[in-house]
Amino acid sequence: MIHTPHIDWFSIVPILVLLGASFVALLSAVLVPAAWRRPFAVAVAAAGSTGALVTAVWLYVDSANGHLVIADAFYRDRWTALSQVIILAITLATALVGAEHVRAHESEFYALLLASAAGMAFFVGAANLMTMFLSLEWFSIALYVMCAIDYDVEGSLEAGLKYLVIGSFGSAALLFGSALVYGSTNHIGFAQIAASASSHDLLLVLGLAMIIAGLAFKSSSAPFHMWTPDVYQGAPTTVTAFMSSATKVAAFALTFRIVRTAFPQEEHLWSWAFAGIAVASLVVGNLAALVQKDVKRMLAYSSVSHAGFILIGLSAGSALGGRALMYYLIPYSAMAFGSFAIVAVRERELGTAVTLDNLAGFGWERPFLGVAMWFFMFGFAGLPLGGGFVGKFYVLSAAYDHGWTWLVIVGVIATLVSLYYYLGVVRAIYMRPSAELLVAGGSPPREVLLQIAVGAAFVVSAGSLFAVSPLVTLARHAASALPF
Amino acid sequence: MTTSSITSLLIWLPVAAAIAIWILPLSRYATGSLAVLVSLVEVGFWIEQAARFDFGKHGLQFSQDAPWIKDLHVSYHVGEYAFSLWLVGLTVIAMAACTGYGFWVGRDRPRAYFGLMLLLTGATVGVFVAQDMLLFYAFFEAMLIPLYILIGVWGGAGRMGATIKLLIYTMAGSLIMLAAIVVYGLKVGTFDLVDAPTSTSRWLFLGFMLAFAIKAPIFPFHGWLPDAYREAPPEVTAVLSGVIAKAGTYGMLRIVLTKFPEPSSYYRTLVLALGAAALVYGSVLAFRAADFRGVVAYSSMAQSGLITIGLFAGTNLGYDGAVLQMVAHGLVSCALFLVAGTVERRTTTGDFLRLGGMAKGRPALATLLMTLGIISLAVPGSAAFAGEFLILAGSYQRAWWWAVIGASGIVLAAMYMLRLISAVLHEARGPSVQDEALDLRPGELALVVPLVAALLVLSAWPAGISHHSFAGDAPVQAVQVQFR
Amino acid sequence: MISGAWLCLFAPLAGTLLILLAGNRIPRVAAGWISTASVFVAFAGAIWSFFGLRAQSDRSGYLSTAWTWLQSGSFKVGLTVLVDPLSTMMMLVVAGVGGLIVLYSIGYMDGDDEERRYFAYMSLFVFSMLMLVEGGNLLLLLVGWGLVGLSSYLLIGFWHERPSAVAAAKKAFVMNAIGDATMALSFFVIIAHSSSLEFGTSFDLAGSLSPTAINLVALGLLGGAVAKSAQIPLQTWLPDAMEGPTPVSALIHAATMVTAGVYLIARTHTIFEHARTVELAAAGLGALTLVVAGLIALVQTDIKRVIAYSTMSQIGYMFLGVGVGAYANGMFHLMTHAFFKALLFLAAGVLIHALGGEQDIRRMRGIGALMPLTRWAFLAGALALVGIPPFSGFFSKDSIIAAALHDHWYGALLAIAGLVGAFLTGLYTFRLYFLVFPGEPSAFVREHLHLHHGKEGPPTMLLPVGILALLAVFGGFLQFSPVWHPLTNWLDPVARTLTAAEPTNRQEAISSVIAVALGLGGIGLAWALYGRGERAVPHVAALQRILEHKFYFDEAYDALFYKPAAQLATWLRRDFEEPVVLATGTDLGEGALELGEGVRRLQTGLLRTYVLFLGTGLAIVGVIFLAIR
Amino acid sequence: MAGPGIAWYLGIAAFLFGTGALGVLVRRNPIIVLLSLEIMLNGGNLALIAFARHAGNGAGQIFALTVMAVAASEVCVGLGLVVAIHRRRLTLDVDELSELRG
Repeated sequence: MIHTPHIDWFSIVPILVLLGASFVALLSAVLVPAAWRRPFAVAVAAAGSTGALVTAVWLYVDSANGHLVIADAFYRDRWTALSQVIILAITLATALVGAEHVRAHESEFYALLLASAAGMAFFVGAANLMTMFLSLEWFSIALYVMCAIDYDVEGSLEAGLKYLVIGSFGSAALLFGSALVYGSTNHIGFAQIAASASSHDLLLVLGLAMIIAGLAFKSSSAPFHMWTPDVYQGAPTTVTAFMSSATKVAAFALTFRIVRTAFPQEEHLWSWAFAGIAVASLVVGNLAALVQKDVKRMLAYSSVSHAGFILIGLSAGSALGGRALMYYLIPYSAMAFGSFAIVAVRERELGTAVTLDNLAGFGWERPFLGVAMWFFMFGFAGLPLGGGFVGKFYVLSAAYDHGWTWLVIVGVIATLVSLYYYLGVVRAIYMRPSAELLVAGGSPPREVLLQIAVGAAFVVSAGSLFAVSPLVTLARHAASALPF
Repeated sequence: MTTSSITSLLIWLPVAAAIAIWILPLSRYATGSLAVLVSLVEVGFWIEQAARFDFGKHGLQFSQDAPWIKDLHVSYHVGEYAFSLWLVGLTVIAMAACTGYGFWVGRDRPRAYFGLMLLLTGATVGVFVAQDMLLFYAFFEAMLIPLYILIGVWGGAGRMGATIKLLIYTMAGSLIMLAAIVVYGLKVGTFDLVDAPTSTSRWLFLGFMLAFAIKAPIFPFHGWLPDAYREAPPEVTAVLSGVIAKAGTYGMLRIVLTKFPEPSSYYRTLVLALGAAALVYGSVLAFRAADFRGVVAYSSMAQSGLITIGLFAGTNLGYDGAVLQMVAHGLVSCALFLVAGTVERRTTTGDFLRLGGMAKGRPALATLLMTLGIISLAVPGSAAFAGEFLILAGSYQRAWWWAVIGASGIVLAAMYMLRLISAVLHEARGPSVQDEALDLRPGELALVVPLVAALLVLSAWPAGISHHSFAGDAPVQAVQVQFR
Repeated sequence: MISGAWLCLFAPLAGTLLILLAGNRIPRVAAGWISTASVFVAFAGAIWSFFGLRAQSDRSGYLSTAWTWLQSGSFKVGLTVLVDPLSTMMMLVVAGVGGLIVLYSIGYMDGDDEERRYFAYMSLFVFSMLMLVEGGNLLLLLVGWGLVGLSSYLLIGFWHERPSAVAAAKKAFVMNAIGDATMALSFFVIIAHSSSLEFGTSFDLAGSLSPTAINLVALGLLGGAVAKSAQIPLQTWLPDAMEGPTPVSALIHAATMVTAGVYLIARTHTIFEHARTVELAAAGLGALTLVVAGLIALVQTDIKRVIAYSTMSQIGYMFLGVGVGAYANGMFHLMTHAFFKALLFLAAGVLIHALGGEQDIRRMRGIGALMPLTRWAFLAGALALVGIPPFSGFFSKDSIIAAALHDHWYGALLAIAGLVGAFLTGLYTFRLYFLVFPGEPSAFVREHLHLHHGKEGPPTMLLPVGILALLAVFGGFLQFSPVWHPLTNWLDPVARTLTAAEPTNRQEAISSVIAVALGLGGIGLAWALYGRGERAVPHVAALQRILEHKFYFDEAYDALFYKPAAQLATWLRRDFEEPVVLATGTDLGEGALELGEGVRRLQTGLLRTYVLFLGTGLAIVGVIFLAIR
Repeated sequence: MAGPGIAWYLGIAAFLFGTGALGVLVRRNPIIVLLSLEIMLNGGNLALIAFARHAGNGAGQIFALTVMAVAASEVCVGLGLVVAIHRRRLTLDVDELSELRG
């Protein structure tokens, strides 16, 4: 007889909920009359992500001592749970923003959104190379389609295809790397790999290199970032908001897990690799962002540079690094999402791409969103106006703790450079005489849901400055699930 | 309310008021009067505090300590020493006057404006009372945020460039300081300024010193100064030179000299030389500056140099004089810039070629400007004179040539200040001076006269500060034991 | 006694504040009376403390501290007044003469539209001057020192629409600031050794200091004295200071402030005696100044400038006196000089007032006939100035020359200078007198003279002139060394004359005779040259140009200090501040932007480039791993 | 019976992967690009299966199966996009897709 593995259904409830919701949303395309479709889809998405969120929180509370479930394919621990919480919160926010900003194929959009969220939720818990690859493709494919969902907009299509081709290239690298690692260790489970790895094995080392490249691609770190600006700019802004925040969380959470769990003996390799990639990302991201006029593109490059910052913490590889990483992701994803959402608003007002020039006067026309944007930008720049400041402080501390003062200096200089373009945005929204506005949608729409989402992001990024200790405690518990 | 919570109140009351102003839909008038009221309440609280302050007692007073980032031993630790008390006093008084000025001239977009002014008040007070390095840094940076927008939105024609310069320059310094803080804090295991032991690292010394040298500014780190002082709205310039600049010299006293005794003595000659350079160079340029603000701007640079000399002389007289001079010059330059503002409002220019002859028929303006001018050129008997005398007497005990250079600075001060006075008040009427340009109005008098009165009181009793700045009035010893 | 001193000090300040706060609420003339009253109250206070002190058996001095003004650690300076013979004497002179001159101003300034400001300044000056002379420690002395400089600045520049007045005011202030600075420096030396600026401790310290240190201290003080008293080399501000209203010239630039240097040396003579070289240098400077100033006075055509130069020259005498150690004589001459010089200025003021502001002596000829009172007053002053017995100048000046005579060859040299000075004094003073007063009134005078209701001036002006004339005539009898010398005895406790400066009776007699003879000679020559008024200035081409350029001091300073400084400033601004300091940041920023452009160009938008980068990155990571595994 | 050693399989797998990569780099027709991507993935698959055989556990084979499924869905999406592009444009050339750059 075939004995099936015991399955801890509860550990994957969030994922199941999301998939269910996704299914319902998809069905609504055919079962719900067009008039009702959007509200319905939005409701389903919101409900689904909320439900998943709640269960994820529950899982966090309930998984104090992490362990493997489902034939050792999936980790049920707080690292997984916390990452899921962040991702699902972003999903919920995306659903709210989408309610106003997704004008066509709502059902499909939400189905894909939930599906990719589910993929990410699974990805962060993946326990072996196969589930990792599977879930990676799972959310990636969904994202490819989401990028291209406005297929009557040329940029959207181009973004979709670019993302797909390069993404698949990255996944192929990841796959081949996994194969090599498997060949070198005869195992695909992270834990066993660590157990039976010999860090002098050619295959293993090459495999590690390719895996790192594949993951670095997902987290859009230089020099694997090239797709980022184009895709972020081309994709519908709602999608960009989702990608820029959620994808990063997933990618970094998994990256840290795999290097800690599967390749602890190779730390001397990957910590250097991450440090190098970090420096590359900081340099490329910041310098390129300096000269951008298109705000979405600028933010894309800024996300590259932030990948660099997170990698600084990651390269430390210590428990402090883990905390730093997790803590950093919370305000960062909030600010990234929020800023893109605000860009979406402006885009809709103007009916054209948002540039530094046509942002002029925005801050005075839309006080709340203006203040929020101001806030996010200064937060990005690491001014003590939000968690971004403490996050930077944390990763730098981790780097120093690891004995890499030079990395601290690099990070500091990078921050200084980044200041210029972040301030540029603030200058644009407040200090430029507001130009002739050709508002597309007449008077600016109220967009209550979006404002709620932005408000939430605002609260998170601001709160994370004051409530550092609680958040860090969460992060510590999460990181304690990993072997150090 | 316990006495020790006054300190926190001084920080957070204006912040809260700022948020209230941003949220509540108040009228222009209500907003302004609320802001002014709050800043007056601040003064009241400070007086309360000064009354309760025990100048004989060693160690921190009115202190509050709460964990902020537990696992890195960062805490919200605020409190006051005698000299911080004086600087807080300077802050609240100057900010009250400047907020009042903003109200008087009726800045447009009042809610944004007054909110930011209050935010600035809170942040600046925070700098002077923070007893934790990271907290200090946070406030140190937080000052820039409102400044950036205040100058950028309400400033003059060249404000864009000025603001960017100001921020990049000062951030360059303070980010290096952040790196230093991270390294120092993690090395000694705490970020608490009171507990942290001294360090002998010259790199760390330089890291901190650079930040303060730029903020003060002393030669040759003043690249941001002329533009910022010229483009900012007068009341903001007043705050900049009167209060913000003092944060730099305060930092030297509180952190650099206290925590880095060996490096301080190693680099003493260098710093003294830079201070002297700032004094002479600033004075010489002030003598050639073509406009009102230019003169006062360079003269405040010269004063910062003088204060630096007093601090790094490392003698009792030097320290006492430096603290006295910080307050005296803070008040005088604040008042001078406000007067500059009133002059510019009447003549639309600060250019000496277009000014002149304003004394005729404007007794109040003439008397006030004359009084301020002669105080700031340190005519014997004035508070500024007392400060400079102590500083130079102290620096003489270090080495005679510092005193000689300083004395020459006094002569130069006489030259540029008299030039300023006569260029504005005396000789033939300038082309931009209309006959109908009024004398100072009651509102303006109500703002400037209190500052002048404070200066006169201080001139009558400089010992009030010079003798009450360090426990037992033994500064050298106090610095040695790190004020504990 | 002490309360008298406090009253004396603060009455004028009260007057200032009163006028300042009252503002337009009181009529102009009221301001004048408030000021006058305040100064006379001060005078009363001075008298009070004088008699108070006189009643004491021990007159070495009484201190009284109101509160600690400045303190840092053990260094402590109180707001202290000192009542001792020296300070009381100065208080009497300052407040007395000051009171008369302020009273005079009521008439003189009548109708000026900023009278209130003027009188506020006057009271402020008297306060500052009293602070200077009463200050119970060196720092307070410096405070008063600076404040008189300030009020002199304010009053010289009182007519601030006149560029020349403003320039003169600035010049005066800056030159005095130099003096203040050197004084401050010398104080730093004292503080460094005794961490105190009390007179007592400082003077005790003087003995124990190293020669270098004590000489530096003395030099610093001398610098202050020279600047304040317009002695060479810091004399150039005084003539320009005549831009101020005439009463100001009388009070500040003749009677009181400019003589503060003499007071300073007398006050700190202990220090100077330990640095005897410096003290004698002071005497030398005095001698030099008195001759040079006397020469320059010969060619001046502005009535006030002539008197101004004579002031410089007379202060030269005082420096000579206190320099050689005859403090009492120096102070005595200070007092008499205050009388007759104030008189001369006020009399000149009457003329100027009557002629509607005209100051050129070449146009005033023959005014004496129309203004007899003024003429006699001026003549009295002139004779006192030249030192013709029995006028006051005779008693004080000749005793100084005699005192100098005692001290070997150097003293002899000084004495000769003094005698030459006596001759010059006679010459220039009576050149002035003969040019202005005798003879037929000139056309200009007839045309411009407007008398005050048929009188030469309002009573407020004539009364002080009268009183001062009496003082100038009889003030000298206060002391006739060696016959009787109450002043010397009075000052004895605080400023005992050095034995080196106590002339024998023979010396006294000889010097007096010669001096008077020379003085008369000067007068005679003046009569010969100018008596008939053909010409106003001597025709000695070469010498004349030098004199008219005041020995090129101004030009020299301009070329040596001002021009280079201005040049440096411009150069720094153009070649350092702008290109280096201000530009660096911007340049770095632009550099970063260019780099950014470079990176941007890498982002071709071509899919295949991206893949290429991805591949390359992958390759690099792999290779490195293989390398360092 | 002794077949070729694991090295051979790995070599071929690497060769496939390289070929695919090269194809993505040099070819401009999106369809061929997708094809090359498939070749890369199959290189990975071959390696997996070879190692599975070598190691004697089934993990690699299962992995390969999932990869095939994933690859299939991926290429579907890809082709869908290509079609969409074709609808809007005539030329099928990835180098034409360079609106977004800089």
